Amino acid sequence: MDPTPDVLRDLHRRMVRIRLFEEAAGRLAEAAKLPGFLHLYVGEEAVASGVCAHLSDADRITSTHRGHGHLVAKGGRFAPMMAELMGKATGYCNGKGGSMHISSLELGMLGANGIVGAGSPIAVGAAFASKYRADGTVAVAFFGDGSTNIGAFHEAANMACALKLPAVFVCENNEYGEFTPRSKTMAITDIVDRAAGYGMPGVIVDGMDVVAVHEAAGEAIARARAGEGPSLVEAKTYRFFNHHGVQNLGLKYRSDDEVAQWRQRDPISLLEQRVLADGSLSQADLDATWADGRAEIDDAIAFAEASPLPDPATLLADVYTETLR
Amino acid sequence: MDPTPDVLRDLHRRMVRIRLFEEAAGRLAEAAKLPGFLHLYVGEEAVASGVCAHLSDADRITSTHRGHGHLVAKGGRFAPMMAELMGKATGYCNGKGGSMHISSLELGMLGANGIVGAGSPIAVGAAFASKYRADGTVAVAFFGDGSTNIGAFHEAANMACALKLPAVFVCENNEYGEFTPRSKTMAITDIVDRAAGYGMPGVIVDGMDVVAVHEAAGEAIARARAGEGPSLVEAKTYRFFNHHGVQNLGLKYRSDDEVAQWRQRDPISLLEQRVLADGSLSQADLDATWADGRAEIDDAIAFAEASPLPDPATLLADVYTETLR
Amino acid sequence: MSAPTTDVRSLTYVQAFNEAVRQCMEADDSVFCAGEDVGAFGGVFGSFAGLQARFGERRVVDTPISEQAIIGLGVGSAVSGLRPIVDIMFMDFLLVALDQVVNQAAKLKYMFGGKATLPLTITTAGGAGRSAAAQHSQSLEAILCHVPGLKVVYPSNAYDMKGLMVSCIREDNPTVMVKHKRLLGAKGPVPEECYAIPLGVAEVKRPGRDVTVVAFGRMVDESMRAAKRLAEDGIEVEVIDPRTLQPLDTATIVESAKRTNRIVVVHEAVRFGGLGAEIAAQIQEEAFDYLDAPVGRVAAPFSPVPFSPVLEQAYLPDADRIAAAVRSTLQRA
Amino acid sequence: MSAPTTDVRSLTYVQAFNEAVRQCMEADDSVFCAGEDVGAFGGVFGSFAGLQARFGERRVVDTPISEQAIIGLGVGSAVSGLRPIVDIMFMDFLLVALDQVVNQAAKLKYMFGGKATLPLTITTAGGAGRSAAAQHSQSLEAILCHVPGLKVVYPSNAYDMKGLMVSCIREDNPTVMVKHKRLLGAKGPVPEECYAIPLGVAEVKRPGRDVTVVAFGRMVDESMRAAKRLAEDGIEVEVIDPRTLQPLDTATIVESAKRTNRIVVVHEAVRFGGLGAEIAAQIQEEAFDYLDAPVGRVAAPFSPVPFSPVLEQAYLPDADRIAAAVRSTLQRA
Ligand SMILES: Cc1ncc(C[n+]2csc(CCOP(=O)(O)OP(=O)(O)O)c2C)c(N)n1
Ligand SMILES: Cc1ncc(C[n+]2csc(CCOP(=O)(O)OP(=O)(O)O)c2C)c(N)n1
Ligand SMILES: [Mg+2]
Ligand SMILES: [Mg+2]
Repeated sequence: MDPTPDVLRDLHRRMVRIRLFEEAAGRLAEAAKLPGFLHLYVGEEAVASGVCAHLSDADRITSTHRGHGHLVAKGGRFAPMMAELMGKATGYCNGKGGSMHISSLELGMLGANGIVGAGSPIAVGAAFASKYRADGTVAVAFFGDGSTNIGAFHEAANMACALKLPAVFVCENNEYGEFTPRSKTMAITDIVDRAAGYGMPGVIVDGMDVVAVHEAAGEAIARARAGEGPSLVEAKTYRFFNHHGVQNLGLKYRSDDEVAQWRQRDPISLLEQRVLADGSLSQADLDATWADGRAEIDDAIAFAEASPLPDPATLLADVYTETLR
Repeated sequence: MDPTPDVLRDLHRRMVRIRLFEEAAGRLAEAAKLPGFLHLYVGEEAVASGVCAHLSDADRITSTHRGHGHLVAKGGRFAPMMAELMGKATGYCNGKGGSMHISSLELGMLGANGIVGAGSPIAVGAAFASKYRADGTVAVAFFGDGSTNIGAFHEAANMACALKLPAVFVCENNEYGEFTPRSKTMAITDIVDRAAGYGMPGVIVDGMDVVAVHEAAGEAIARARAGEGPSLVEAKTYRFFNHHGVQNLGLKYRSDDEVAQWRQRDPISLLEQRVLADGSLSQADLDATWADGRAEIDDAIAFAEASPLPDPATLLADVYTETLR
Repeated sequence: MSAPTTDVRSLTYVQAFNEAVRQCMEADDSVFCAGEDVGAFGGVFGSFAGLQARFGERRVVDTPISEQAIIGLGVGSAVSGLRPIVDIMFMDFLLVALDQVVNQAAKLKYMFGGKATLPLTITTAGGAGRSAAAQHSQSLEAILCHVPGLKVVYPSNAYDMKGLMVSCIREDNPTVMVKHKRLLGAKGPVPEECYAIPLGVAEVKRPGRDVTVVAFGRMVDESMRAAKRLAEDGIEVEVIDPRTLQPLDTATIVESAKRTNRIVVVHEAVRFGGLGAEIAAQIQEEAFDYLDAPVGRVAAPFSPVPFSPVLEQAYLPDADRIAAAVRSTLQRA
Repeated sequence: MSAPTTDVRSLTYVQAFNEAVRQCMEADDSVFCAGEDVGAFGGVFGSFAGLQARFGERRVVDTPISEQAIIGLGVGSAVSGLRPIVDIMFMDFLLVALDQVVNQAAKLKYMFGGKATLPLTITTAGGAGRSAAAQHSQSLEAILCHVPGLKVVYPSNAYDMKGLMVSCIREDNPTVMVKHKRLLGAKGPVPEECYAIPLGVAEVKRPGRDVTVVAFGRMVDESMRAAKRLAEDGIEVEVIDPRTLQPLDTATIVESAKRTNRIVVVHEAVRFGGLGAEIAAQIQEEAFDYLDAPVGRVAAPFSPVPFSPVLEQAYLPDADRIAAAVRSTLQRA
């Protein structure tokens, strides 16, 4: 059955916020205002949004090097996110983590991760804590197609199944690992073919259709909450920009035609067409969401730019916790 | 179609030699004549024998901590093997490797391995060399059921398929990893369920029936030699002794009944009954093989016991190769 | 804090480990154990014997052979508020999972700007001397001590084992507790109550005026043996066991070096890049004017651990080599 | 052997790497490259640019994101007679595959009783200074140098890069070639012919009588800058670049220390347990009576690499800190 207008508005809002944050980050990077690497989530908004719409702050997720979208979808506020990307003291990580390690424990976002595949074993630990406490929470691991070729993913998927943990494995299959197409790095087309090897159900979903993602993720998360164990959800999606940075056309490893075709299926436009067609949301609803997001972005950039840099005296703080007991 | 008497004799001979070597090693270990760990292959002889009967010295295999059987099946001579287990200078590794690292490059046996799962990536490298040289050789990775839960196995299987290498993955599924049953460490029953996730064919075979193993391995190896890529062969088998050492009954992690039932299906007895029944080999043939093996073992033990210990002055030899070019 | 002289019951090193875990699990439900064969079987060294029977499968968990996921299980559950004890059977196997230890566990708090605590204890077993060959005998503590964010503990006796393990479990940072395989059965007096030995505090095992020997793990016994022999020749050796390797109690070591003016560092790991290098570097930095001889090092030569017992014996430092190093240090004018 | 003063065309550090690989591949069909994005894309740093076009997919292989299998590919093919060059994009990622490097590649020959050769070159990129944060900026060379069976090379300029890379590829032992990420574009004179710089030979970058500074990788530039400034105050610094870290050319360093009597070791890795500790330990062992001051160390403090540029700058050693360390060493009576 179709999601209610409120759910559709929420899904739309999550996607729009991701899009606006990422495009703003891209502009700032081009203006050389962001140090370090920048891996943008533009094009994949439906995945994080459709999944995280089912999660509360008490549910935990692990992320990847492409982590802004996951944090935004989990409720991340633009101001401390933008401040973190600028390396400011007011960032989510006080400027110590940056884009590749952005995180928010209060929101249950256990960190973007610079090591491909490394988030999934951590999600297993979070899922173990959920089961241990029997508090009904779940853990979701987001990861890319390329990361399913690394050992850590395999060990995590198998252990989650062996221990029957409330975990959901969400693969963002955008067909590339950095600058190399999937076909060169695996002999299968669908990541979901790996699920049976762990003894969990797997489902393929159109990663550009947020409603479809929302439905598939809902079943997997409900299954986890019900104590029936892990599932694998493979979302077929595409990143509109380069692996890192903001170039999107003229890339030597993929054709502009391919990019154009995928852009035809922009997840936000697809949802907007749908809700306007069936009248579940009005143009005014959509405009309001964009307007809210733009206002939040402007404030966030102003906040971040006005924020202080970390005090070099804090360099050695936070390496260890002072143990009191 | 059934194997010829010559093939049956060869398979029988390989299994008998493994059995005799392992039982002798077990006796020596009980007599405290073997230092270090001892992981016996008794009960699993049909697997290494059925596979290696298809291989020449130019074909390469990687092994596990339970490696004696693989080396014997690949043509290993008892004398330098026994000397290695005793840590003598005349051993295959001059006493530096021992049971857990026993190897013979000339025979294409790239070493037993003390790290679970670590052999498979090395087999991928050997298979790569075969393809690179287009010399028609193949590489076979032997590994246990438990090792399929570790990342290195996953990466190796996927890479071999992605690069379409002449590799064969042979899983010795004896239902336990050390002292823990498979059911506690994975949510699947058949390792072969993992093959599809890499895009290779997988087949289950009765690991106590050497003729069945020989046939299945033959197809997988022929496929590899033909350039059609890797396969997974899962052999259902059982170790008659404890994980290490020689105790076989009264083990707290598996019942004596279970052991007794598997012993009913002793791979050597099964083959002997079959060949005598269909008359392809005579009792005299079988006796001769046992007699030859016993004689070889007695000589090997005498040789090993009479062999010198390594000279402590050689401690630092063999760390590096002197590079001449 | 050091071993009681009054007679209490004596336990083995591994029993002391086991008792520390049991008492901490009784005191705090957030403490659990996971690892290969730790459940029904109680661990390959008996470290976890009886714990699953006592606490059930919920709190004593058998895992697949998946060291990366085992450490990840610890990282993810610790950052979610539990106090995991995750076991990596042999120290050599840490190399399979070092990303999770070094890039994840050790750095997580810092990368998060301090907004996390990671009360994770990783237990493992190191050391040679059992003909276990190159992949089951390594001493890799120097690698761990080079990693900001980790603490590293290496007890030399049953009493310290219990007290240090209790501290590891209560510690709010990722800690690696290394057992020495050849000390598992070593007995010593261990009080029944749950006591803690603070991390980062060395113990002077034996006072002496002539030369200082720093040793940890099994090398403490070898050093004490050497000291006893040397005492017969009137050479008074002060033996210091740092007990915790990271953070290292440099103050105690430097203070001793300033008194004895001669110092030898001993470890089982290979000499090049071993912990002895760091200790020597720090001593010459902080006690330069007090040293009458270079800081000596007794360690394994630069090779993998050989299988054959004769070779392994030639490989491993022992009381003889320690005594010889002490004598040559004293011969220095 | 050191950079030619006569003018030859100049190449960048990464072009020099690329040329070494190309020339060795032209000379020997058993040489091949494999790694993530090394094929069609030419490597994320351009290290392998043009090689697949030149040599085809057979010899320049794109791999899955599978560092353990990438090293295994190298080990298995090397022991089977090929000369693999396998690339691990960032040094930090070696931690994912350290078992294959340390337990397999480094020990295989020894475990086989010497009956194998392993002509394997592992290439990677280390170092901080690009705001790449805690998991893409580490200097882990000390870990590799502690492993018997490995050789470790860390060039500081384009000329050395080519000559050392040629030696790595011709070397019959597993070698790790570390590129510094901030030197990739550094230009220098590089002869066209295929020349080799022997492993294990340090270079005196600058002679000096007052104090010796030992530095490698990018720290060589910083040390030269510091030396230049100090020279203005009449302080003559001798700068030594070991170039190969394992085996380390201790003789050259000790000889210099005996002349200058004062020495400072510099590296980007954290101080505790870094290579500076081993160098300091060896110098005080072998030049004890010649030292007028403790061996000084300039290194990163004990924390993960921070993201924010202001923090990273505070973290990294530079010419100022090196100069300050030299001055305080000289102040020592
Ligand atoms: C262990 C490891 N190997 C390699 C890298 C370099 N790297 C960063 S992102 C990436 C591609 C990941 O592909 P995928 O998992 O499909 O995620 P995507 O970037 O497509 O979202 C690679 C190879 C890394 N960060 N960690
Ligand atoms: C990386 C690693 N983890 C754990 C071990 C300890 N260990 C040795 S054998 C073994 C069980 C292996 O089980 P399986 O792969 O099924 O082989 P089997 O012993 O049953 O033949 C384990 C856990 C190891 N050697 N290496
Ligand atoms: Mg991808
Ligand atoms: Mg098994």
